[in-house]
Amino acid sequence: MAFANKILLKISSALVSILGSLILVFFIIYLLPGDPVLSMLDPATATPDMVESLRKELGLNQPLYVQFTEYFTNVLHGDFGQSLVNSEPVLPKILEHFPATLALTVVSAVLSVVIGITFGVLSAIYRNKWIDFIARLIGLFGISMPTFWSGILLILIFSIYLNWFPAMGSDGWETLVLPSLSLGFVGAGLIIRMVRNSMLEVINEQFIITLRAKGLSERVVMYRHALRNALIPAITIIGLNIGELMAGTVVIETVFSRQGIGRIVADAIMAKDLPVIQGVVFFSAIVYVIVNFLVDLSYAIIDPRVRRSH
Amino acid sequence: TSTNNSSAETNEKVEAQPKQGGELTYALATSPDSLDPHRSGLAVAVRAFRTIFDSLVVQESDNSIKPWLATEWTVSEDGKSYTFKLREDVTFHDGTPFNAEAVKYSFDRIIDPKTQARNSVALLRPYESSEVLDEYTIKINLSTPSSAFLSNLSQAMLGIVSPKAAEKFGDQFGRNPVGTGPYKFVSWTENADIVVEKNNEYQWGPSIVENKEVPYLDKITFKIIPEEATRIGSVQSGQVLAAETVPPQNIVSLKNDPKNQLLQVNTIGLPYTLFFNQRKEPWNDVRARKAVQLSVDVDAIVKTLYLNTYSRAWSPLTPGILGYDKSLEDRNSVDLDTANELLDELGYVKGKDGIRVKDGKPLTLNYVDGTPNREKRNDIAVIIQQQLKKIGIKVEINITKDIASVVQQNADYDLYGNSQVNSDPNALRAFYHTTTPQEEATIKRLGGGSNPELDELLEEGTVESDPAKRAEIYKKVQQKIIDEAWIIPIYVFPYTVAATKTVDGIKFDPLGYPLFNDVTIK
Amino acid sequence: MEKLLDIQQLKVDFTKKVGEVTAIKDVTLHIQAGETVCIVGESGSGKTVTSKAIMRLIDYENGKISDGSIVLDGIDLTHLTNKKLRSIRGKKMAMIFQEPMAAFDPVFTIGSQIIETILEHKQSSKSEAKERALYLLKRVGISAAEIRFNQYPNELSGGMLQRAMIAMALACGPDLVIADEPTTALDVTIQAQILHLLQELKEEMGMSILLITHDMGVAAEMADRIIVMYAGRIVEHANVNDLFEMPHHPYTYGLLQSITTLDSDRSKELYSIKGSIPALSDLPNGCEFHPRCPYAAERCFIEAPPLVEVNNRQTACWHAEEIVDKHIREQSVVETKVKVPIQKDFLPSQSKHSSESLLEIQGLSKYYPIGKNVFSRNQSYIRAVDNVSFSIKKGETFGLVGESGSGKSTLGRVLLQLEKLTSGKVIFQGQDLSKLSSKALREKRKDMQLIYQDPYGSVNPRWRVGDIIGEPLQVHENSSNKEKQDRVQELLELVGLSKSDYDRYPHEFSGGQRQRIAIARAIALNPQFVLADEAVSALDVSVQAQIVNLLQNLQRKWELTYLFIGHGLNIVRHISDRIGVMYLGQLVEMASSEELFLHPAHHYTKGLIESIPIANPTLSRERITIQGEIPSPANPPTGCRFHTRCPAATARCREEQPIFREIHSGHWVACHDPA
Amino acid sequence: MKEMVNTEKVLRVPKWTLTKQKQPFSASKLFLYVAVIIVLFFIGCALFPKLIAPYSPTYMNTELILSKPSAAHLFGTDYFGRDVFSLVIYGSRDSLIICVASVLIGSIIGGIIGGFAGYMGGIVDVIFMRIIEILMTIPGILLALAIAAALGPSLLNIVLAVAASSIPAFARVMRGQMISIKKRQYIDASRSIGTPSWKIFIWHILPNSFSPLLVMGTIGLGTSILIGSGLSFLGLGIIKEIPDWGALLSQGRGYLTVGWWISTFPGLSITLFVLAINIIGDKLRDSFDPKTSSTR
Ligand SMILES: Nc1ncnc2c1ncn2[C@@H]1O[C@H](COP(=O)(O)OP(=O)(O)OP(=O)(O)O)[C@@H](O)[C@H]1O
Ligand SMILES: Nc1ncnc2c1ncn2[C@@H]1O[C@H](COP(=O)(O)OP(=O)(O)OP(=O)(O)O)[C@@H](O)[C@H]1O
Ligand SMILES: [Mg+2]
Ligand SMILES: [Mg+2]
Ligand code: NI
Repeated sequence: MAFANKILLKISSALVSILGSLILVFFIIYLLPGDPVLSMLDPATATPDMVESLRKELGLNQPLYVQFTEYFTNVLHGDFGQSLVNSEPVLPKILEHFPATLALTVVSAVLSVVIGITFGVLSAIYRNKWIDFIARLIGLFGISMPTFWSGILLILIFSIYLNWFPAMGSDGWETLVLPSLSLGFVGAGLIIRMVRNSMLEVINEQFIITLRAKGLSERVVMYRHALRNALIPAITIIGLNIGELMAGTVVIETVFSRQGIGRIVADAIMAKDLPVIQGVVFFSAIVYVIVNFLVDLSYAIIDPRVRRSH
Repeated sequence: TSTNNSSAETNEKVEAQPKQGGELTYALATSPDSLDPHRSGLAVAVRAFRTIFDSLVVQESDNSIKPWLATEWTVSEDGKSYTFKLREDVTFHDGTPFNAEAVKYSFDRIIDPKTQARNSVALLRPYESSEVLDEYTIKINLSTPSSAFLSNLSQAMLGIVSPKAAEKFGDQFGRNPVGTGPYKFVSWTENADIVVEKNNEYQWGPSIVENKEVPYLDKITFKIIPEEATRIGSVQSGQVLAAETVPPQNIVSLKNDPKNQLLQVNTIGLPYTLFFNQRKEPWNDVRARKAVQLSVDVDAIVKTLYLNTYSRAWSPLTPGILGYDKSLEDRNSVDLDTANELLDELGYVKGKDGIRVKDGKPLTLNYVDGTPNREKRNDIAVIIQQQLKKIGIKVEINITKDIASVVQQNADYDLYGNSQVNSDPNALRAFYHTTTPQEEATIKRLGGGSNPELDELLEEGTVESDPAKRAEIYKKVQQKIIDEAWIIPIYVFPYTVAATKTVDGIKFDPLGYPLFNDVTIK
Repeated sequence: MEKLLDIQQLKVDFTKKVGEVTAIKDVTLHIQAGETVCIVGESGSGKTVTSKAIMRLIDYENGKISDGSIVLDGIDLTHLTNKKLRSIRGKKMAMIFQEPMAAFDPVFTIGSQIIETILEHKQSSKSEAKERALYLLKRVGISAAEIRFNQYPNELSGGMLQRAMIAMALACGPDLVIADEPTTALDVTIQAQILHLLQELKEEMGMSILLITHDMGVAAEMADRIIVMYAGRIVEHANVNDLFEMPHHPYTYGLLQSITTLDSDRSKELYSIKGSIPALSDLPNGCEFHPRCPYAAERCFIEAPPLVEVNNRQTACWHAEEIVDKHIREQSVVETKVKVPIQKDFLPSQSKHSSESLLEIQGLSKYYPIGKNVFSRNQSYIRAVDNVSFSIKKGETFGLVGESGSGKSTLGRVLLQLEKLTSGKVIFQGQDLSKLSSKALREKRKDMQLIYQDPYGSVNPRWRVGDIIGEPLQVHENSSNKEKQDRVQELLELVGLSKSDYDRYPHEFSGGQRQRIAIARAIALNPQFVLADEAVSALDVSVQAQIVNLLQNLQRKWELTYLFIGHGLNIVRHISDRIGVMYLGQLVEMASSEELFLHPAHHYTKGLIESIPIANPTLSRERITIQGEIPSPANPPTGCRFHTRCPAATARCREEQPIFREIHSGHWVACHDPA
Repeated sequence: MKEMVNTEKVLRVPKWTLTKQKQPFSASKLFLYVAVIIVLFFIGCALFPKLIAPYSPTYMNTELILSKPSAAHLFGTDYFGRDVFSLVIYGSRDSLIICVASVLIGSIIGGIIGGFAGYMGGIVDVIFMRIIEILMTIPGILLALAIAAALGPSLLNIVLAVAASSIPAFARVMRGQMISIKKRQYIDASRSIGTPSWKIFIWHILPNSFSPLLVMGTIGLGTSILIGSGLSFLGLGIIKEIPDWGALLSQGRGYLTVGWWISTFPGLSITLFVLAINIIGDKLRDSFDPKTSSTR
């Protein structure tokens, strides 16, 4: 019963968040300088009449609030409008490009989680040993190297010199390797830090002593018990991180010439293509909400205190 | 003679039996905006849709016009109407027959404001109407004579589109282009690739290619790879067979690469030129412009940024175009003393920080450029900033994506650069002819200067039909523009392609667009 | 007899950033099969380190055994490989820890954690292991073991968890159980139950117990032999009766003296060993105890005494024999000497108090809403404090006792208006506090102050001592810096710290010293009323005594009124004039100290008192302790709330709530059949 | 046995001296010193670049473009012929301004929002956290991108964009900390003294809720440089006479094969700086934490 309540509450708060983010973006974009109409016309031939009529056609001459309500009624009817730049319908466009972004995000998330947790744990267990040093260095490089830079380095090494993986493209798992490495690296950096810290904290807890006193091997103590406890705080970071990964695709997709909504939204922002921006924000908000939900779920799986409490 | 120095080795290699089949992957530097030839405004789009669309005529590298979809043509006495006889064996990819109707449809479509055509309208001007004389004869009426008209017709942006498809797809024709070209459109995945496959019916190739029939390649995939390093890396790693727009630093190294080849051809039209905004003080004074012109060391720019792989531009026109004035070359050299004198004359006095001041206002130059750093144009700004510092001008660089409003709408710049690929010197008219107040109100042209003599020359150039006389007129135009220091020409853009050595037969048309009719893959 | 555990000359070093630190040294002890040995000593004396060294758990804390040997059942543990060691840990020797809640992995069920141990050491199937685990849970007295088996640690109470911990320790039938303060974190009632359980199990399973405690009462009840540790060394080692009868080391003597007993004379100051245990990093030369020792002589400053046999026991003191002689000679003298009241006005007499009440509480309740959800309108509450009324007279100390969760702290917080009350009135100096404006209330706060239990949490760690104590001055008086500093330094000396502590930070102080800082802050504004919520519970006995003495001194000096909330009934009895007993948010009994302890009327009070371990091994008695645990205040039992645990409960108790009535003058109780 | 006694005696003496002396030289200390020196060096660069840089950062030696690192040009020259070492030195100013200012703004605003929400609790908390949640649904760099695009490229706007994108994270951390600090006993103690709420806030709550914010801030310094460089990668950066590290890195990325040094050295500077800041941040957190800093 309480569970159903919780879900309802979650869903309604998620809706509020999504709505809020749409409104926020709407106003930010409204502040963007430039006139999309002008960039749609050829300077050499456009007449003031043409500009006006096009503006009217796109509904851009109406007051802000009218545009706003219109947009939202349309969204409620599942109509996300058309791109101002090339009049393509937004929804199919996003749906077409989303899978590639999703694949990249998921793979890099998995990568960053695997790298992050492995090194985080090793680094905590072998605190102040060389492996700790290396793990922390990896972590620091992860959070201090721009993705486009590490991406190009990866291309140089793995595509041009070694020719192991393709430098670009978005079809086939091979094309995912390098971009997700360079994207996952960033997340890994944060996760290593987080896991290391919480692992160190957990290792100092009393129950670890109990486990040792029971005669359990260090392996069991660390991986079965300490890690699971350490993951509880780390999960939040991992969840937040996935949101950032989505954003990271903006850069990475350009570097690796991948399809995806990251590139679409970057172009759309520059072109002030409001319907497209809104569509993408709507999508990423949904992803955020879903990821958050998954994070909550994994909390419940890992931490029984959450599961049982009301 | 042509200055197109398209790589000799590719042209020389004549194989007895061209290899059939294969797929060419060709990396483009940016994403085309549309594959609708009439609505696109980008050169990169032309590279893709040139394969899909044919034109009525073709221009040879010596600027002579040869038949293509039109077999022959006549020009009326007054130069205001052209009558074309069309090929009768041509069909569009969708099976629609190619005929006079189709040509009329295409041209009328361009001038229809609803189409929101871009560059094509300017090219088609002064087109007024077409008359279908019979199935394969069409008469085109112009409002004023235009000597550039035929040359313009050779451009892909005036390619003939399938009326049926254009009607059917409407707005979305740009994503579903149908033409008569050697390749048929297959798919376009945004930000990823554009695929075209060979047109098995094709047998109407233009004179500038060897293989007039069905192309050898099965398929061309245009991959869109904006990031320079990735693009070149993809060729080096063999992931694509060819990539366009090789950055200068890679040109040098690729030239010595045993596995890859470098093809290079200079584009023609208007070189990359910096325009003074003559609407603004003090750039409305020739002395101020001259001072800048004398201080910008273009040689240094070409040498450092382009490692001399780009050639320096001297005139508002590129070499190779009709009427190019070679005498302008080496005319202006850097002369800081004169420049300083000119500015002194204007009353600008150097202040403590080395910046000139007049009436308490520092002499600043608002240098606007678009983003991203295409062809290192932002870097030019950085160099010019340093060069002008020497004569006491403070350059403020403003890089903006929003050229439409900053430049075209508000003309809020002192210096802005632009270039245009074009086949005829008449292109100058759109840039240097005085604008009407109405035009000025909507979208402002670059420069904004006005000179009655120049106007007159430009008008003459449009209608003059004798090429030799035209050339003379345009020489005067060029000299005038340079003497008045309206612009600073910087470089002629060489279209460069890096390709693996397995690729053979990439040709370029006089404008510098690649042609794939002869391409084979070993 | 056979020695199960034999430790010789054990020395343990820890590698720290600053270098090596020796935590214990020269520790020699043995345990025979079936024996219970207790280690006692103040906090930091090395008890836990000793126990962890036996389990070789110090390996994980940068510790190492740098000297000596530990032999368990013929196996030398000192140099055992980790693998072999693991097969002994949990199987031959097991451990029980202080904080049961922290000792279980929170994300695994109780059952799975017990099974894990069994499977690690025994070749048994999962179902066999489960069977054994269930049997053990039942054996340690956990009701509904099948349900508990699948519950997580946070779903069990502390007492329950400690039972489960014991079950886990016994899972593989160890020969030796090391229990490190197994009951310190628990209520007296639960403590009694757990100790009883341990005794029972020991006899049943024939194991030996090494019990670590700082409560001499517990040691007296449980131990066969007692080892007294100080600053990492054993200072005395004797049979339990011998030790209590005649301590040979001045430290042991001090510890025994510090115990507050149920019959201690309330009029005299509590005995305390002066000073506090030194930090390992700057141990004094010679005998480590000499700075606190009343017998210290020249020799003690230079040379550390070895642990030697004296009178059938081991003692490490140069003066052991001397002291014993002296004691025997002076025993009577000492007794009489302390019995004499030190100061005349020290006698806390009813008459001294004005009958005017300073604080009056009428029908005070505090409910915490819980389980509210969107779809149901009925709200349930935790009734943390439920209709409590009493008054405190000026100059009086009112004690409040009761098991954990009975609502003592909540009452205190509501009383000070730190939380909004649900209903009722708090009248302080004739004014209803809840009606005051926030500004007036802030003014009023000058007169009522607070001392908390946790000396580490109650001072801002980033502030200097001077600023901490000066905070109330800064808030209420705009005195100059100089004045403030003078006043604070005065206060520092008053609470037994030195002026030079002004610029130090709290973390540089020991727990007892921090509590002094908190007290100094509380009295800085000359308040009338001080609420001391478990103010001494976290401290060592001797430090406890010091603080209690300080509080009493201050009361005498400044006519303070205290509400003293306490855990240790002995201490509360000693300090309080009147005592209230709380159970599940309600006041169940209230009487003067003597009366309450001599004639407890409520069965709950009685049970509480009987649960107190007595520091006298000769007085072993059959305990009639309270069974079970305190129910949840969210849905308290009907009728008399105590009926579920009351030995004398009748049908009436189940239905009818008893009225809080006066049975003698000043003795109030809420029970249908007072004892 | 005798020997042992001796060693013990020998050992005891230095132990005394050890505790009296400064702490011995350890690896972590060494790192800290190095980190402090690095940070100080960069701050020095930002303040007095002239003293350190051998050349003018704007001087373009057209004769010497893309030359390898050498004695004359420690980090080589870029494609303008500028000295990369001097560029890095001079570039430190804007880089530091971008990261420090954006982290400051982001943490102050985020801290205030989170702190207020956590301190007030109840409906205020719900509302503020909802707003933060909304901000969080829009990924940071998108927000930065939109703001940078909306406001146009300038140092201030980049700072604002990066700051805005970091607000939610700071707010969350601050709120969490605030809620936990609120429950500490010394807060109650102070309240029972009669200290007004705002004073409690400033005296006790703020200083004690700082350390996680500090840790976040150290991470944020790195992230903000990265977001800034991401913006210049996407073409929303600023073209200045003296580019910041992110811009340098972004400009040089096309030259990796022919002039790796152009982007590598600015990249290393970012990494080094972030590394150093993180080491200091960790240390600071430790010293803020009374548990770990305690000497007893
Ligand atoms: N892992 C460790 N590293 C360094 N020093 C330690 C370590 N564990 C304990 N000590 C030190 O050893 C001394 C003895 O500590 P121990 O925990 O044994 O005391 P205790 O007698 O159990 O006290 P308490 O009653 O507080 O539990 C203390 O001064 C403590 O600081
Ligand atoms: N803020 C709160 N919200 C909900 N329930 C609370 C709150 N504070 C206390 N309680 C509940 O009120 C009851 C009484 O708690 P209180 O802390 O007053 O007990 P106590 O007698 O002081 O116990 P202890 O001896 O452990 O300090 C407990 O069941 C507790 O869980
Ligand atoms: Mg202990
Ligand atoms: Mg309490
Ligand atoms: Ni439920």
